Amino acid sequence: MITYLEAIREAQAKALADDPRVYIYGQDVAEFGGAFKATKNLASAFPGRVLNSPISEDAMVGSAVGAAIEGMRPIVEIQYADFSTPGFNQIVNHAATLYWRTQVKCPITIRLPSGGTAGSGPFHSQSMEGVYAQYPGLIILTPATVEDAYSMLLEAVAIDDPVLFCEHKYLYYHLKAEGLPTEALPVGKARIARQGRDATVVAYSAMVHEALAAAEELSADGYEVEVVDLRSIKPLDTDTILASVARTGRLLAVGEAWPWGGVTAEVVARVASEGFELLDVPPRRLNAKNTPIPFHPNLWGTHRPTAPTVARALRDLLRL
Amino acid sequence: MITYLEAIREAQAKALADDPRVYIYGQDVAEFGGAFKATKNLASAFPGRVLNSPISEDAMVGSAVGAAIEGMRPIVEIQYADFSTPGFNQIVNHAATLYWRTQVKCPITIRLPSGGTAGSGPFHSQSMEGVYAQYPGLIILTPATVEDAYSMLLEAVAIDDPVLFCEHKYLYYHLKAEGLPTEALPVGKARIARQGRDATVVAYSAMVHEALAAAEELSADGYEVEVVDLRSIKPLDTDTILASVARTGRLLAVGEAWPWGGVTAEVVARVASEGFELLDVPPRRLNAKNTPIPFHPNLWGTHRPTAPTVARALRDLLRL
Amino acid sequence: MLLARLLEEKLANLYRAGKINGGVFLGKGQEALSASLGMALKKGDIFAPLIRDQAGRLAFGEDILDAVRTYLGSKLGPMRGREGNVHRGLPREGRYAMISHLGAMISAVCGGLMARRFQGQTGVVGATCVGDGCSSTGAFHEALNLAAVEKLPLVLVVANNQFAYSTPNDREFACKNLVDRAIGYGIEGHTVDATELDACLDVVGRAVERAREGRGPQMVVATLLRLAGHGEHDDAAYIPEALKNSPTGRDCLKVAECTLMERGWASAADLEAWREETLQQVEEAVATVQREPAPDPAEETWCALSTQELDDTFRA
Amino acid sequence: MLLARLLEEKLANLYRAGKINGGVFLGKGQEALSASLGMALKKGDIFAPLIRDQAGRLAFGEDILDAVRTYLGSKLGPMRGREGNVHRGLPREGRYAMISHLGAMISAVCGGLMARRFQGQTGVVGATCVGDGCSSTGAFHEALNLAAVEKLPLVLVVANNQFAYSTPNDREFACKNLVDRAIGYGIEGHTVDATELDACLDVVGRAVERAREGRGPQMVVATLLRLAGHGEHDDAAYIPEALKNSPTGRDCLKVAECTLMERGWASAADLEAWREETLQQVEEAVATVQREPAPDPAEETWCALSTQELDDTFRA
Ligand SMILES: Cc1ncc(C[n+]2csc(CCOP(=O)(O)OP(=O)(O)O)c2C)c(N)n1
Ligand SMILES: Cc1ncc(C[n+]2csc(CCOP(=O)(O)OP(=O)(O)O)c2C)c(N)n1
Ligand SMILES: [Mg+2]
Ligand SMILES: [Mg+2]
Repeated sequence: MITYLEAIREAQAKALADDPRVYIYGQDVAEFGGAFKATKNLASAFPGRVLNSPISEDAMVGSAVGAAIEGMRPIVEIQYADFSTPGFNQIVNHAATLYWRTQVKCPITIRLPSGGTAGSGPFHSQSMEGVYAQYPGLIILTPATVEDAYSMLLEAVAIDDPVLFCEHKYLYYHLKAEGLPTEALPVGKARIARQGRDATVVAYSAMVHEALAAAEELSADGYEVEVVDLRSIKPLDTDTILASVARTGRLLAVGEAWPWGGVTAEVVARVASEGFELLDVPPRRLNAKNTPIPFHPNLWGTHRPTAPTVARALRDLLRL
Repeated sequence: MITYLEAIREAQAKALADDPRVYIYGQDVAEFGGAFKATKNLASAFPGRVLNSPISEDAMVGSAVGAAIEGMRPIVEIQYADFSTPGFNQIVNHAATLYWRTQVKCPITIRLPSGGTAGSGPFHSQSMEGVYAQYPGLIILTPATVEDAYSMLLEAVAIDDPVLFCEHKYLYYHLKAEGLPTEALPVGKARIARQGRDATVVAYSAMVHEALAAAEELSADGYEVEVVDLRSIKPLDTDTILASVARTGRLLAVGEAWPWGGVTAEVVARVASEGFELLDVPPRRLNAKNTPIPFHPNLWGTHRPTAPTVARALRDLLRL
Repeated sequence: MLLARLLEEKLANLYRAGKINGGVFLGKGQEALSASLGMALKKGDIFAPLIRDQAGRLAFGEDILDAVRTYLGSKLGPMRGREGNVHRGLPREGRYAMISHLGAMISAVCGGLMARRFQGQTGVVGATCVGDGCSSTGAFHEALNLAAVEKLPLVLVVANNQFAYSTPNDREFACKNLVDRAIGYGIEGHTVDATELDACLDVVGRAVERAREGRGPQMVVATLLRLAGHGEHDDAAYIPEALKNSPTGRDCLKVAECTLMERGWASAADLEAWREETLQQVEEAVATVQREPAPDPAEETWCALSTQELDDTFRA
Repeated sequence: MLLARLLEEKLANLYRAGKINGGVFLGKGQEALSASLGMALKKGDIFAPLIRDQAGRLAFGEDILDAVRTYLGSKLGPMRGREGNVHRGLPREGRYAMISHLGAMISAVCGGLMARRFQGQTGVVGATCVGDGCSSTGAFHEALNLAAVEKLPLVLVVANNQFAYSTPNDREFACKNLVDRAIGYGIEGHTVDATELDACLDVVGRAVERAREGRGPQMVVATLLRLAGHGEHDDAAYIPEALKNSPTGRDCLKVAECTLMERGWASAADLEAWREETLQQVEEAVATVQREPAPDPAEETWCALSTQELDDTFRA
């Protein structure tokens, strides 16, 4: 059995082994193996290629841009996605614009341990994918399975553009698979995580599992809900979403991020624009509540969408 | 005659005169009067209350949070909205969360000279309102008229929460009014900038004027297009938008920002969710192109939506 | 100091017993330094403590219940369950509530001091503590420079506890002593061996005094060792034995107790009695809080704005 | 130096004639410093010039056409009309293209040098220039500290031209001389009077040499005055006459010409002839570029990704 977190570690080990241009840079990633142990043993297995950085997110990303210019393929670990804000400028204005401005490629992978866990509070729980997605020049991956964590991270390192790899902390230990995948969908393709005919839930990352649990619950009542796992939110696989809505006529977009804008707005807006006639009833969104992410598990459990609230939203949608 | 820029200056003069808790902090805002002269003469008129800051956007905003805790009402001028990125962390994680965490109010106004002008290029042209809008705890104003520039800035300073005041550089000199307004709509209310029956364009900031020009053009063909000026994008006045769509049955959302997410996605998603049955045809979006903002006016004129492209999108929409 | 130590030991026990959500971060070994700062500050001053400042918080007037309630997520705590562990404060009483982003609080204290200046208050000091790792952040730099330009009465205590999480000093900075940074900001710098309470009281006390007298920002760089993991989840196996056994690795509390006894100011029996008494206080606080209600999602406004009518609520 | 000066004067004229979109930013008075850096660098080194580095760019091998094309927005320029004025470069030739955000290029150069080290290259130097104002950014701090920790062969030239836009030094920093910052990073610092070409060649040259020899990051703080507005839209009325007339206010180009004549290395007639020749070169470049096509929106891919098939295109 291999966990989501181990898959991330294995993908990095393979990337380092396969390509001498790859190195890892981040706080505590060397001997210590990172705050979450995602780089455990890599420093000793690949001497000189897994380096501790100072607590300097701006310089960490800026240096990765320079290294990319010179032909390297850096992996930058940000300790928590929330701490990417001091590096925000280098991500959105330097890495994201380099190729367009200079025609020099910028193959950087920035790993962002994302999303909430019980007790992690306002500054260790954020889901920033929708914020970054607004910027041209970035690719944003949001793996929901152990297999995707592995194969998409390998793909991220291989892609010639800056990739934000939003790995979900809640899935790190919770999610296990039999082994590493041997084949995978390419980046840019969404996956039908569960087939259904009555409604489509579009979700990504940890929310895929809440959606699957909700679908299971509704299945007991005779409803078959289709769950689309976006896998990457930029690019966003509109075709797969539209095809699903064409089958079901009903859409619920679920995201763990805040309600204004973000993935659920983009999904609903695209379906409304491009698949209006496919919709039998108004599309719906379910997001986190519009406050910072609370510390106490009681509050946190209400703040984020969960299987019960997804199921409730689906019942409403199915009743329409 | 008073320009949009002068209105901003006048509002700040009035805020300083009316309330001793107000001060202005920013690069070159003192004797020099700011890069755009939005604080011209204020330093001498209000000695000690208009201070030059070092080039330290993080500390500028961070210090404003501290000053707000102690009861002040700072106005922070960021030289260009694009340069708010080094201050991003303090804005989204400190200012925006303060009240929710501590119940201490955070009445900060951050002025963001926003949007493109010919020749200003990728880093002096950005429209970041949609990025900030994803965060709870912020209010985001996007005035499109001289009157709103004045009255909404005064309101921004009076509001007990952090406000990002996205003033548009293109409107600074282009837009003139007879005088300062004596009354105004409150923040949170959108304005029907032009009445119509055939389609609704939802726009904000500089795009309102492109939309109005497009509406004028279509009027020659007998179409009457309604233009909704959002005025504030957070809060977003869904009621006024829905009421307009109820009248017209057709929606085009126009924004100067990039196409993924942002204001147009939020507007379309809300209308699709809450006003689905009001729509006669699929809603449409028109945004800037999905690249950094080009320097050359030729390219810039194609990158951003303009009256002709809005008109074309409207014709498509009306033909449906 | 003693209260802080025993309180934190109790919290660590609760953590190990699975009774605390999220992390527990100890200031073990940093109490002398932190307490010295808290004691040097007066009511009306501003203090933005960081993760290892339980002692300073208490010395500056934090109620022990504030800490316990925040860790245990009591609804009655200052953060009402919205925030946990070290992320607490009562800004109205001069105790700013830290955000996690390292370095972010320094400029907030600067702004607080600017406000006091605007308001005509004099003799106010603003203080905050950071670690060696925080010195690498851009926020640290911008704020210290701003303080220097504005000549603010800021006291910045840098607790060089040799590690930033697992990262040793040599991967964090390359100057001999972080106090050398003071020169580059044009502010006064001081060093102290933070295993010695006397030295801390003296150096930190003087730094606060100087700030209060209008000599501008003061930077105190303290040398010590973190005598715990980064958080209680961390066994800190990366800290070399030699360092633990070096003078830097001494426990300031034990050193202080020895000094008290050497000077004849307290006997072993006195110390034991204090400990008992203090432990009692801790146990009572925990017992009290454990009976308190958890936050109730139904009672939350779920609104981040103080101007609730401007909240962007969603109907769908 | 002379070419840079005359080129920029021409660009300023074009700006005044309304022939340039966006701003024009001159390095007037900074040519000796900038050129010294460009000359000290070798092919294979990395150079990230900033706004006032026309001279250094030319010395490091930038074609004069690159500058003119970028300013005039020629489709044939290195930025193809996408970027303007000083935002240009050819990273593949070691000339990084600056983004506007001050301080951002320093860490990029650090990363370039880390890459070269990974690749086993030795004897490479990476250099970049910033202004006094940039020293207040968090980016400046994080990058210099990173360079120091990694002991990178970085040369950072700080051109203290007394103003950051309109903001004088005393509102930007409080140390005596910015070179004092070097101590706090644990790197070598140097100062130079940048009105003197000889001194610049010497000090900057030695700094580059030291970096190349493996002595770690080198910081050169140069004193001079910006002899122009921030950009050509700015009359710089805020610069005091006394400063203009002080030694700091001298024009490095005039000083260099005098030196040449004093030493008998060139006569007034020689200088005049060089000037004529150089002017000719500038005029030709401008004439060439003025005949070149502007960028055509229809030819743009409107895609920011190199992996075009992953572009998030919109059908609606
Ligand atoms: C900007 C930012 N990046 C990363 C982190 C994650 N983090 C939390 S504490 C810590 C180490 C801090 O070390 P130091 O400043 O020396 O303080 P100490 O824990 O030793 O007291 C890190 C990296 C953070 N909080 N903020
Ligand atoms: C982060 C950031 N904030 C603000 C600006 C706007 N800005 C451009 S140049 C400048 C002044 C720079 O002064 P200095 O660093 O001394 O360089 P100089 O212009 O004097 O050469 C400012 C404030 C910017 N480019 N980047
Ligand atoms: Mg430390
Ligand atoms: Mg300068």
